[in-house]
Amino acid sequence: MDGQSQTMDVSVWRGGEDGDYQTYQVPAYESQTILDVVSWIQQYEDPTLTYRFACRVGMCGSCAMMVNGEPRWTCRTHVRKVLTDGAIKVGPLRNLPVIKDLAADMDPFFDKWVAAGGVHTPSASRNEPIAPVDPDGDDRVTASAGIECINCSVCYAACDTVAGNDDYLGPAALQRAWTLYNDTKHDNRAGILDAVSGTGGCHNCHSMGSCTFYCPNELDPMAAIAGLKRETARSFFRNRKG
Amino acid sequence: MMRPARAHPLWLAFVLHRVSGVALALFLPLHFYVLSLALRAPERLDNFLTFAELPLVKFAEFGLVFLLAVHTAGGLRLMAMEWLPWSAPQKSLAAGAVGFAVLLSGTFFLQVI
Amino acid sequence: MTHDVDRHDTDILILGTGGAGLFAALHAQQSAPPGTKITIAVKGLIGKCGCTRMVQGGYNVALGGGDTVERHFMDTIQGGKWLPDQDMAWRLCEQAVVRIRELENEIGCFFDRNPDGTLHQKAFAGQTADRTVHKGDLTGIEIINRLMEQVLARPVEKLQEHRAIGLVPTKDKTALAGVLMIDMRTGKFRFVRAKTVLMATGGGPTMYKYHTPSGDKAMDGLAMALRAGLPLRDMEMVQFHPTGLLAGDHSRMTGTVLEEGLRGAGGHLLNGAGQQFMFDYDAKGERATRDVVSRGMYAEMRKNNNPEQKGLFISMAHLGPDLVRKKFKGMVKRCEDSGFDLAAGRVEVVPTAHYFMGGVVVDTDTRTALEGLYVAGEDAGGAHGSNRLGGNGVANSTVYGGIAGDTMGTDIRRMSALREPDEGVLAAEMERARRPLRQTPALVQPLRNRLQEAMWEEVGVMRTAAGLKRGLERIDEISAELLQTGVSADNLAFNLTWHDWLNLASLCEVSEVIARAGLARENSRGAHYREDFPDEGDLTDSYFTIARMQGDRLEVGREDVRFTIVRPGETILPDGEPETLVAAQ
Amino acid sequence: MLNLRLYMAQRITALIMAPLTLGHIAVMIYAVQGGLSTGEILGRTQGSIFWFAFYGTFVLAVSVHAAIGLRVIIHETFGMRGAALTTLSWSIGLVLFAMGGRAVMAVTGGGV
Ligand SMILES: Cc1cc2nc3c(=O)[nH]c(=O)nc-3n(C[C@H](O)[C@H](O)[C@H](O)COP(=O)(O)OP(=O)(O)OC[C@H]3O[C@@H](n4cnc5c(N)ncnc54)[C@H](O)[C@@H]3O)c2cc1C
Ligand code: HEM
Ligand code: SF4
Ligand code: F3S
Ligand code: FES
Repeated sequence: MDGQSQTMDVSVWRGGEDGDYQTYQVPAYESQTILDVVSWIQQYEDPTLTYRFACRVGMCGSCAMMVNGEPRWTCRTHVRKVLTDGAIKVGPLRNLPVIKDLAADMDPFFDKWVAAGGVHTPSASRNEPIAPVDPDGDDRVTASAGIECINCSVCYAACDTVAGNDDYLGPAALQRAWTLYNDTKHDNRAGILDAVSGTGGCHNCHSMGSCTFYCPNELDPMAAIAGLKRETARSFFRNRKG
Repeated sequence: MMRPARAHPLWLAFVLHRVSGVALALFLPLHFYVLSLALRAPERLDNFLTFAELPLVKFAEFGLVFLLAVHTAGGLRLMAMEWLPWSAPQKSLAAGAVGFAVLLSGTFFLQVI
Repeated sequence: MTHDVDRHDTDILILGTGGAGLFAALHAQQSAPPGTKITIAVKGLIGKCGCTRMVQGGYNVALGGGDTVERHFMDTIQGGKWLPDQDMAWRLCEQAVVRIRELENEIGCFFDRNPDGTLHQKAFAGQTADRTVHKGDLTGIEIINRLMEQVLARPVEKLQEHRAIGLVPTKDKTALAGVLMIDMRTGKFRFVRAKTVLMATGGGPTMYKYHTPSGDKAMDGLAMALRAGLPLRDMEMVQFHPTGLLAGDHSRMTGTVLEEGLRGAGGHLLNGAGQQFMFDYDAKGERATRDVVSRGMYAEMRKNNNPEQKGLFISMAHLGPDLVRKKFKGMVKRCEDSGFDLAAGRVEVVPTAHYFMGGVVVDTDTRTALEGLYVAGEDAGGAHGSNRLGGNGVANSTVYGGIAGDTMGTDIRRMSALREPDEGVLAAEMERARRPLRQTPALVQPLRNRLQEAMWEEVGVMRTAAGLKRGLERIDEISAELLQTGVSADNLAFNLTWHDWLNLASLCEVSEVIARAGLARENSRGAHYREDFPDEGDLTDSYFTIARMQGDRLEVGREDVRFTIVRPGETILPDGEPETLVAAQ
Repeated sequence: MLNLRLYMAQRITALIMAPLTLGHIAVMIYAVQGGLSTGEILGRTQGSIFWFAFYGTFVLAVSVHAAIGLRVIIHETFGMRGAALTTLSWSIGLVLFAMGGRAVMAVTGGGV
């Protein structure tokens, strides 16, 4: 394909919550991601366009946007994968407030991350040796399953429960809680079950699985949340008994 | 704002579960009402039951049994996934649940006609 | 003229949320007196921007099994070709041991384990022991995510998407009063006074055509330090990573790293004709250190006269595509997402600017010449000399970030009041940032492309006096054009193009220093290679370069390296220690 | 809008209902297949403690289960929360229970 001469129609969200789509003609190239497309618009066509990125290789999780209505990490989404009839539609990430154009406010996402108990509580200090951990032990394997989350919020944008329920902590935060729950180094494992059992907790998840379906890192928050439900249910019965 | 296109199997299973749940919740009071007629006006119940012989109504009943079956099976799937310590391939289970519901309601349907 | 500026006060201000900034925030919280207000300001989102997050290979720390702090230290000194500040290098190696325990025990990081449960450690090129602790090849994400959570959960004031643009001293210029920033989301100026300020904005040499650091990196910190009159050392030392992805000029993926392990595992570098060439340059072939491979590649690229093809190729297929797919899952997927087949095909690569060894002159407690200003991480010079060992970068930022937090927490006890800024400097810094808003708007990106070309061609992997001078002229031209290039002032809220302009301004300032320092070093050490002075020079007479502004003029001088711990030709390892503990591959 | 207690209530009632609904469907299939008339059906159920317990349990469970289920849906779709939502959920549960209770009495009560 002789890239240069071809263009595509890219509609991009402009403005805040009550903005609108604006369409640009962007030249097509052989290796080109959605982030490249958006960058081209800002660098060569419309200098006022706002978006966010940092690492540009799928590590930082700050470039997620809605592409043709689906949440994606744009730096790792090749145009070829999403181009439909020579057009692409790019909007700000769903379920988060829009700051401007394609940049969403991620604060609610991180507030919930912390609220879900997603912070390690030490059981040892820097003055103690590093304890051995069996890499194949059940706890470690379960905990490791979700450790590579880059907090990109793609799952958060994909989840309809988040859309309907402001309090819901969301898949990424709950997955982090599940990781910590299985981390034997974590000192407050019971506290995690409390943190995920409130009005916005894991029990609101309907297992619709969009989180797992869209996670660009192939993680499985749905299974992690199921794990939390299981453990909270177990502790529910245990507490009943006495 | 935009709604994401997310018609993947588990999401459809969720929609089915929700729709069936709501439909059941709407239908059940009706069902209860009809049954309580048995006490106060049995002849009206009989009328109703004759009415229930109409093909359209039969089809509706098939739908209701389907809903109940699909909702029950889906619910059991969810609880199995939440509480049992294995995480089976969820998609097959979801499909299985629907399949089971179709089978069950199909049996029922064949019986009725 | 007083601009519209929001004024804000705090006690401890930290710029940047890489390994250095986040560790500083945690340690400051632990060591400062109760009630101390701590503020962290960052150009992007907390923990998401910066290079620490992009660390792949891992974290160097001597944890026994034959390895010792002494050995780590000797590797660092030898890797840095005897230029490192030895006290800084020593403290780095020694404190890394504490910091890794802190990361594992207090911060909650997951690091890969051996089957017996101990930490798994591997060796990067240039190391004499298996020393690098890692989490797969995503070590930085693990470290930063865990640190970020700790900071998010603490009562630290967070100024996200706040870009520092100027260090504002007191009227008598003896101390720092505060930092001028732009609140990027609104486009408004904000001046933050603080008793102590840590600059941890990370280096990040993105003035080169091919570069690995994240998009927020533009050498702002060093540009600010330069304007504030601080001395900068080793500014000619830019590390290139051999295998940057080449995906075309229009793609942000271009320059991003394909991991070192590919070469280590036996990957081949091929020229346009499909032949291996690295053995023409070094007996270790593809497995030689970064600087050597980068130079070999650069030389090979110069030989090539096919205008269609710019880079070289990395080929893994001979190892068996399935094996490659399994062993380098993340890399294969990343290449695939970008449209390349790493497992079975060839991927075009090029040396890419990776790390900046130079930086502000600091003492081992991160203090600078300016009272109230501390510098840690990649912004600080000294620990690595002419070359940074793979794995020493994140160790450096986390170790010295923590030290900076402790030092500020202590120093603040004897600082009773906030200092009054020199309003003239404050106004001048605002004027500087406002300048493009008064010019006729024009594209900024083409200028940046031109700077990147100039640096790559004239001030890059291989240098000559003539080239460096040409480079300086080109930088000058571009800087002058930048001053005439405008940005529309219609809406300054989250105006990326304005920030592109400011980025380019910082990059131009620092580029000039790199070129001048490159001219000042008339020998070849580590990352700095002069074709007209290919020898490393006498090690015992080693000097490092010092650059600083004297009025409006940039001056670059030389200073002798002080061998405070070990002299060239000697070692601090006990007699009879083997040269290397790494099994030959 | 689900905390642990509501969640447990919904799941436990679901577990209780599962065998009951399956049983009910089986009975219906049997009834239809056997061509039982309304009278015949009522003849077997009325006065039976077993059927009273069977359908009574179902009604109790379904009132709780459906009320909680609808509560979630109402919150997620209409954003209702707080006391209004709680009142509505309780009303739904109580209406279901009342209607269901009447039906159970009709079907399994002492007979006409
Ligand atoms: C791709 C890649 C891979 C690497 N791999 C390794 C490795 O395997 N091992 C290793 O040891 N090292 C590695 N390094 C080097 C290592 O990442 C860095 O040396 C180290 O992390 C720097 O830490 P830092 O805290 O100084 O800076 P950074 O982590 O870069 O953080 C700088 C922070 O300052 C902020 N900032 C910048 N400018 C401003 C401003 N004007 N105002 C406010 N905030 C600002 C940034 O947004 C960022 O938050 C790698 C680097 C890269 C780019
Ligand atoms: C008989 C066995 C039943 C089982 C095993 C069952 C199971 C479940 C489960 C597990 C849920 C939670 C779904 C979620 O959180 O997403 C649920 C939701 C629901 N159920 Fe049932 N249920 C049964 C019967 C019924 C009946 C008879 C009704 C109707 C009156 C009903 C109405 C609902 C409603 C309205 C919801 C909410 C759906 C939603 O949140 O999307 N259920 N059911
Ligand atoms: S779970 Fe996946 S989609 Fe969700 S934040 Fe983490 S990496 Fe992103
Ligand atoms: S998409 Fe949402 S509902 Fe649960 S399974 Fe995932 S969090
Ligand atoms: S820019 Fe970092 S994940 Fe896309």
